[in-house]
Amino acid sequence: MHELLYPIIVPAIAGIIPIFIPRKGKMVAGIISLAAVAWVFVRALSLFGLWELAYNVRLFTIAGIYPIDFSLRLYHFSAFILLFIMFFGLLIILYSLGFLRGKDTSSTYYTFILWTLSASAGAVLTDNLLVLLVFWEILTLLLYFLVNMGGEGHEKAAAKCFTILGFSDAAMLLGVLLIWLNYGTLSMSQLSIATGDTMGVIAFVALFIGAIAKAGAMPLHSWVPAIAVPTHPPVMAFLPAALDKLLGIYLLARLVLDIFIIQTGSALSLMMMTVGAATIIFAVMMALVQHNLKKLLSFHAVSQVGYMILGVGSGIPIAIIGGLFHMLNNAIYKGGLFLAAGAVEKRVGTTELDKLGGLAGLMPITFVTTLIAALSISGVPPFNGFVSKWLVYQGMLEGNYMIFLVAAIFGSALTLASFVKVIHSLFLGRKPDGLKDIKEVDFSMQFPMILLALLCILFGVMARLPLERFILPIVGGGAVMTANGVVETTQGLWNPGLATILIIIGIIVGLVIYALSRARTTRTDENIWIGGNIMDSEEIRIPGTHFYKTVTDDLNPVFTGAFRDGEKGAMDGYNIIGGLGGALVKVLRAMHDGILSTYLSWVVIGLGVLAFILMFH
Amino acid sequence: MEREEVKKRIAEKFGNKVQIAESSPKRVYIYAENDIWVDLASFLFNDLDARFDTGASVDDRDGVEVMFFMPFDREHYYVTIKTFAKKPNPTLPSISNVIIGAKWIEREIFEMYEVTFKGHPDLRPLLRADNRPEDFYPAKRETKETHEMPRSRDDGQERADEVAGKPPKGKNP
Amino acid sequence: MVKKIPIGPFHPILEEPEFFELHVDGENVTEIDMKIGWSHRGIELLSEHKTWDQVPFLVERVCGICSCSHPFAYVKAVEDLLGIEVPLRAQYIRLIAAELERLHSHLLWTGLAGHFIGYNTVFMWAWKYREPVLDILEAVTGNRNHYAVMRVGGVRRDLPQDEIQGIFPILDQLWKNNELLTGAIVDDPVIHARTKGVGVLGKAMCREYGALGPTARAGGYDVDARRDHPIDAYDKVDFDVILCENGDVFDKAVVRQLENFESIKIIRQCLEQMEPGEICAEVHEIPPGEGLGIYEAPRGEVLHYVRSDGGNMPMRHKIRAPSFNNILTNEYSVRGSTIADAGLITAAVDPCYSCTERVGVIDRGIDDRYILSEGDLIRLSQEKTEEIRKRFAKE
Amino acid sequence: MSLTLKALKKSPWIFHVNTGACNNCDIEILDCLTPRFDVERFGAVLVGSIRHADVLLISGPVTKICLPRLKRLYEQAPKPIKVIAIGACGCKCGIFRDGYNIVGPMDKYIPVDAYILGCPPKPETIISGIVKVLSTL
Amino acid sequence: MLDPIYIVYYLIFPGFLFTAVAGLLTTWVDRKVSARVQWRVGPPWFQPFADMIKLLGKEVIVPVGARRTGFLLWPVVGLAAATLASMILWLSNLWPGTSFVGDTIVVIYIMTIPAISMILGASASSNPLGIVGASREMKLLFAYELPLVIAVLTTIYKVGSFSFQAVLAHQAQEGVMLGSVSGVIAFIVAIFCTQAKLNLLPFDIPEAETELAGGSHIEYSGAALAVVKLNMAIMFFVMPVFLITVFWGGIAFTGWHILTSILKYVAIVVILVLIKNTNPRVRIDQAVRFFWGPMFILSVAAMVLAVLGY
Repeated sequence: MHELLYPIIVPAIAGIIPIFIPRKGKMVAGIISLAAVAWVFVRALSLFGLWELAYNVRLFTIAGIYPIDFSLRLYHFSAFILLFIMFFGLLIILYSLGFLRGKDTSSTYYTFILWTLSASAGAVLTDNLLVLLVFWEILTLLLYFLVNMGGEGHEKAAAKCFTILGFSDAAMLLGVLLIWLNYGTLSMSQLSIATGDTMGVIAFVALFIGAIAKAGAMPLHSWVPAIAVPTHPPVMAFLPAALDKLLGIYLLARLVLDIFIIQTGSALSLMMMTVGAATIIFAVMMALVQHNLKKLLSFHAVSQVGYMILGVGSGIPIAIIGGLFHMLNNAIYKGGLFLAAGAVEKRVGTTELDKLGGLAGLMPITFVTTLIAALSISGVPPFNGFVSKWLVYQGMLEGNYMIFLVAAIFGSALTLASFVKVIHSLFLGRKPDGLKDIKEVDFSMQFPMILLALLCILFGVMARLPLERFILPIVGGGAVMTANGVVETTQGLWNPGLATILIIIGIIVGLVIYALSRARTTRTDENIWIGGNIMDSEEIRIPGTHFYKTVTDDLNPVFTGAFRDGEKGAMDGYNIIGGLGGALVKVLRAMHDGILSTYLSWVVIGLGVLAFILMFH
Repeated sequence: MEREEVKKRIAEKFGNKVQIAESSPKRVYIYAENDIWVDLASFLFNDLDARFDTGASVDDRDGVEVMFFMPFDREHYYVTIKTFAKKPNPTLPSISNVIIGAKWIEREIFEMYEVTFKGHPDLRPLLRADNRPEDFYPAKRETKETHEMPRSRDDGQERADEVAGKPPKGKNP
Repeated sequence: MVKKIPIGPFHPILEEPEFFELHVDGENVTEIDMKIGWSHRGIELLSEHKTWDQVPFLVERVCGICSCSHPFAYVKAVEDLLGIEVPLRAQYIRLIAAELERLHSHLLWTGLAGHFIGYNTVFMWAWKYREPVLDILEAVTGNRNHYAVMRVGGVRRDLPQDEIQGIFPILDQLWKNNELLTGAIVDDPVIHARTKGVGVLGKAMCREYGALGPTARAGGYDVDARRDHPIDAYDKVDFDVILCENGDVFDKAVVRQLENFESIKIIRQCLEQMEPGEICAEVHEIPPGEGLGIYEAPRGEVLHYVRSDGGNMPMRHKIRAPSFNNILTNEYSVRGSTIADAGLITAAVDPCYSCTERVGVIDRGIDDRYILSEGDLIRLSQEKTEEIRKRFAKE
Repeated sequence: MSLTLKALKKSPWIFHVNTGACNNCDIEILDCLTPRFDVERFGAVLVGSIRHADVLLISGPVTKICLPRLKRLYEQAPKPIKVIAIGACGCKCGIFRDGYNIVGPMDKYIPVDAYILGCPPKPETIISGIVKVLSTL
Repeated sequence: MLDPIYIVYYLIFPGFLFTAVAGLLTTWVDRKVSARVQWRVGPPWFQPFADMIKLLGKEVIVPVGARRTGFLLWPVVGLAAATLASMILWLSNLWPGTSFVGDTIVVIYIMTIPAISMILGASASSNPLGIVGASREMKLLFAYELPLVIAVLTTIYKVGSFSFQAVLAHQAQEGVMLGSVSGVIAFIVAIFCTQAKLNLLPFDIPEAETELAGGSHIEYSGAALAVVKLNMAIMFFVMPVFLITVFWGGIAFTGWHILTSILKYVAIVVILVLIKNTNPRVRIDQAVRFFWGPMFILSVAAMVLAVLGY
């Protein structure tokens, strides 16, 4: 069997096993899945060393002239994405082992995770747009199943998610058809479409919709917040936070870099950047006022996509590098944040910010990892988010896109604000009376969080490493190494490593000050200082949800109105295209009878056929 | 409204349930029975347009005299309405539903003299320390005369010594 | 979700212990829960154990800022009971002390209000301008605070005729300073932003709550005991009652600032109209009866009600300070504001908690009722001298 | 004398507590800050939180309701702390000594380092009192 | 990757020691000028140092419910970051070669860390007043960040680079930013933002002595309070230098530049102190409205003028 088929087939086959394992044995299913994915991950590592690898099977030929190939192509970009898909898969399965213990979830959870990995690998490796579309659709379906395994309210969320992604897949289908009709080939490596004519633009926009819907940018973002609350946090960490970003932005980058020719400063480029900047600001504004941790994080998952689209869409090399690096960084810290949310949910049983507080002492590992991830996502140096954001800023400056630059920097400040709220409501602040016997989560859940936090630091302090290994080869180093390029980020005074060391020295200086003073021995006071009074602890516990009420309530009527509409979903593409969406839902509803085994049998049969064809062709 | 007219209208409305007296052209005293107490206050405040000022209470031996001051500013005189809540368990209807400003005054009188105001929205003691006993009404004559006031001071002896050296006592006429 | 923010009892915005529980939603105050009683010393009932002449010293200490208003209202209550008239010179001296106190109190409030909104420059300037007022008070009464000038029937201390001329230039300077300060407050856009439309207490609500003094007059509720129930020489001097319309914090500040000018006017008239003469009427015995004393203190109308049973101590002495009515209005005017404003609004009524919480009884443990004859007093004084002599002899 | 104590003499931060006084003492304390007296010359400032305080200026005869708060307040203050009783009521309950709601004077409950008498003490007296307390360090 | 000389830079000059001393002296200037405006004498010059040393000798109290480590560590993190910001600024000013392409952005980001650490410290203290202060600090932060960034970007736009070296070189060649209309407008905006960043009146809303009794640092005592105050002092020193660098040609210690540099610095500090002393505190919603309204429009106007070439 060809080397490139393993990442697709092994998870797919391994995924069949958990179906036959009863609920009680889901730990076994998990371990089997873990083993399978670990094996694939090692495979992907070895594949990463290879620069070019291709595999081609002619599936059939339409009308005798138009061949449809099942062609796979591994080159640097896809190898890098594949590697990280498997990496996240590994972490998520490991985390799920602990998370699902004691939960009434069937073993097929692992099936869906594995199949998702398989389909993602297929989507990344394929060189044919139609095959990509098929994998894309399978991913949508699997996401639907995964969401449906979640808690209360999952049906509606899953339907919304499926509708939006289904709509975008339809748009993609349109784009693929247009390309096929006009250019006669669907092989990505052979396409190079000028965007001067209407056809090209329409095709691009259609595919763009598919890419950003997957990545979750405005106005097609609303499925992410919708599924955030009912879905299991590891699934959120896996799909909307990590995998979908990798895939969506991968596709977008392929569109911009390979398939289409986008001029810097062209209308299309500006359109993409506007989408990016608007996504940054609006989503983070919504995040600011959320009351549920998972929902808040999901809005950030949307907001961060803005930076990637902004970077990639600008067509400026350094910004593209920034956008792609941000994609990777976002997957790391956003994954970490969702996993932390999962840890909190696992231990406390809720992610409502009002009901949480003071967990820092009870769950120290979760606290520290969340803090690192939060600082990273806010772009605070020396963590990884800063580097990628800064590259995007630099790109914007080069292109003189001041508006977008301001939007990006301001969005970053707002991100910081909303994470201050998160850190306060979850970990600092005052402990609610109910939270007493909270323990840190198991090591299997800690480990992924720790690893992701370490990556946040590593990719920030030694940003050169991931940039040179993963990102620069994609864009083609030459253009960037010059003048204002990346290489300079590690020169001059701002040396993230140096700065880190200096900050550590600064902290030591501070500690020395403490050591020289009476702070060596501190006294614990029974009471806080509130004018000499003692009050009921629960009454004076100010939750983080009170933080930004001024902004939403008092600022001015227009603003308040905008927030109210935002809560109701006025900025929601789902509602905007409500009529179309409603119709689509009806059609889809008609197709689905809601019985899991029906779906499963279809999928299994389909995969079996596929496997048969591939293996014995 | 002129003094004479006020007196006339009150006499018309309440008849022999009120007694009107004057100590000077600037001070009018109206003694009322308990059952027209709220009506009288409301009549003065709402119909005759008197200003609401404040209230006071005096503990006589048989009951607590509660009074409210309702001045007529333009005409430069004070109307004092008085009523008498008989002991034991002095009870009066509350006027704080008619005049919001009377809320705290009634609370204070309740705290000091144990006059229960029926219909008061929130009849809690106003100034009470958190460790003061519930049934302690400091200004009640009984409390003062029977010396049953709880002594929470922890310097009992020192204070007793101080008191021992106090000036000679006389009887209050 | 509503949470509570405690303000007080020992909080820098409150010079006196006071406790507000702000029920907040974000920064918005939905309700205020006021708990008073921190400086409740039981003065009303303490005064039932002081002789008629000692009581002014006690009621002076009801509140440090109103230390002329309470004795004034008290002596007026006793004089109302007695039905006597006070010598003219004493009336003017009383007015001078009272109006100087109003001046110093309003300046003090302006300074504190500046301090509350973080405008320390206003605080410092207002208090700098307040010092000359205290100097005059010291010249007139002998004390910076707690003037001890009132007594039943007149005043304790005459104002030396030769000092009067020295007071006029200080008053002129005060007038100028006050103009400057008023201008600074009325024209500052940031002060406007902070205080206009904040804590509005309209005319109707003023009437419902029985609000008094500048708090009421800022809302257009026209009460001023100096004009409505003139005592002593208030009907002999010419002054205006300052009225505003909106009842917000800004208007409360403006009313106070403008009243300062009226006070200066009154003091000047008093000084000019004053003629040498007696300063105290003879008072021998207080007959049974009841008396009502009303005086317009800086914060509003002070009401003292005394009842005598013919003894040498009041049988009942009811003190109602204006803050008692005004503080209650907070529960209306604070609602719906923000935390930042809540402090300012509660301060804007110029609350005086010491005034509010004076009620109470005496507890002397054994027998708390006694009266002192003149002979007793002499004997007491002699005993005390003996005691001191003995102590010195030991040393 | 250690350096920090020397510094303490140069920078006494004042926290002011009223335990039921008639607030004249409080006004005179505030008066100390104002242009005529200006205690900031000596490094003294009025602070808002007890945690920042070096000198507690306590006035008032201690009402019952204030007593537990006063004790707690003293515990909450960072040591070394100097406590100064201000005014006649602060020192000996003054005219309110016989009030039923008065449990003072405060030196029965917390250690007091200095008494500044007067009703109210003049600002000059208060300043001189603070300075004298600091000179005992 | 780590040149030991940087440790010396960081610890002595122009890092911690120098910045701390200069910052404390700046707070003295602040207090003295404020006192003079208020007709007072004001404290002697060594006052801030006496305060610091005294605080070191005081007890440190950790209230129950606060996390000891976090509570005490946050001010230190802020201190480290503030020092780093100062060092980057000064090194770029004195030895322009040490600049790197992105240091404006880096410094803007690093200068937010002290505020963030203050917020998290207040949050860790679990004091409701402190938490209200923290939330105000955060609201203020993202309120002023928008106009500040735009104001700084007018300079960056003209220069075409984020690097201080380029900013300084550009100003040396073509005149300081304050010489142009857009520069002046941006500078005014930046002054107001600085006022907010330093928690000076009218924007001392997070501390609000009379509302929140010290607000965000209400629970800090002793050495921890000293670090907090030092932090604020250092920021008081850093922000004017940042403004001078970005808008006013930077600081140089050669020849008569020594004098002009010091004069520039003192001028900005005095402007800040005068604004502080002639304004009352505003409400937080007013502050946010002020920065997102007039200041935003002004800064955008400055940007537009800069694009048009004024």
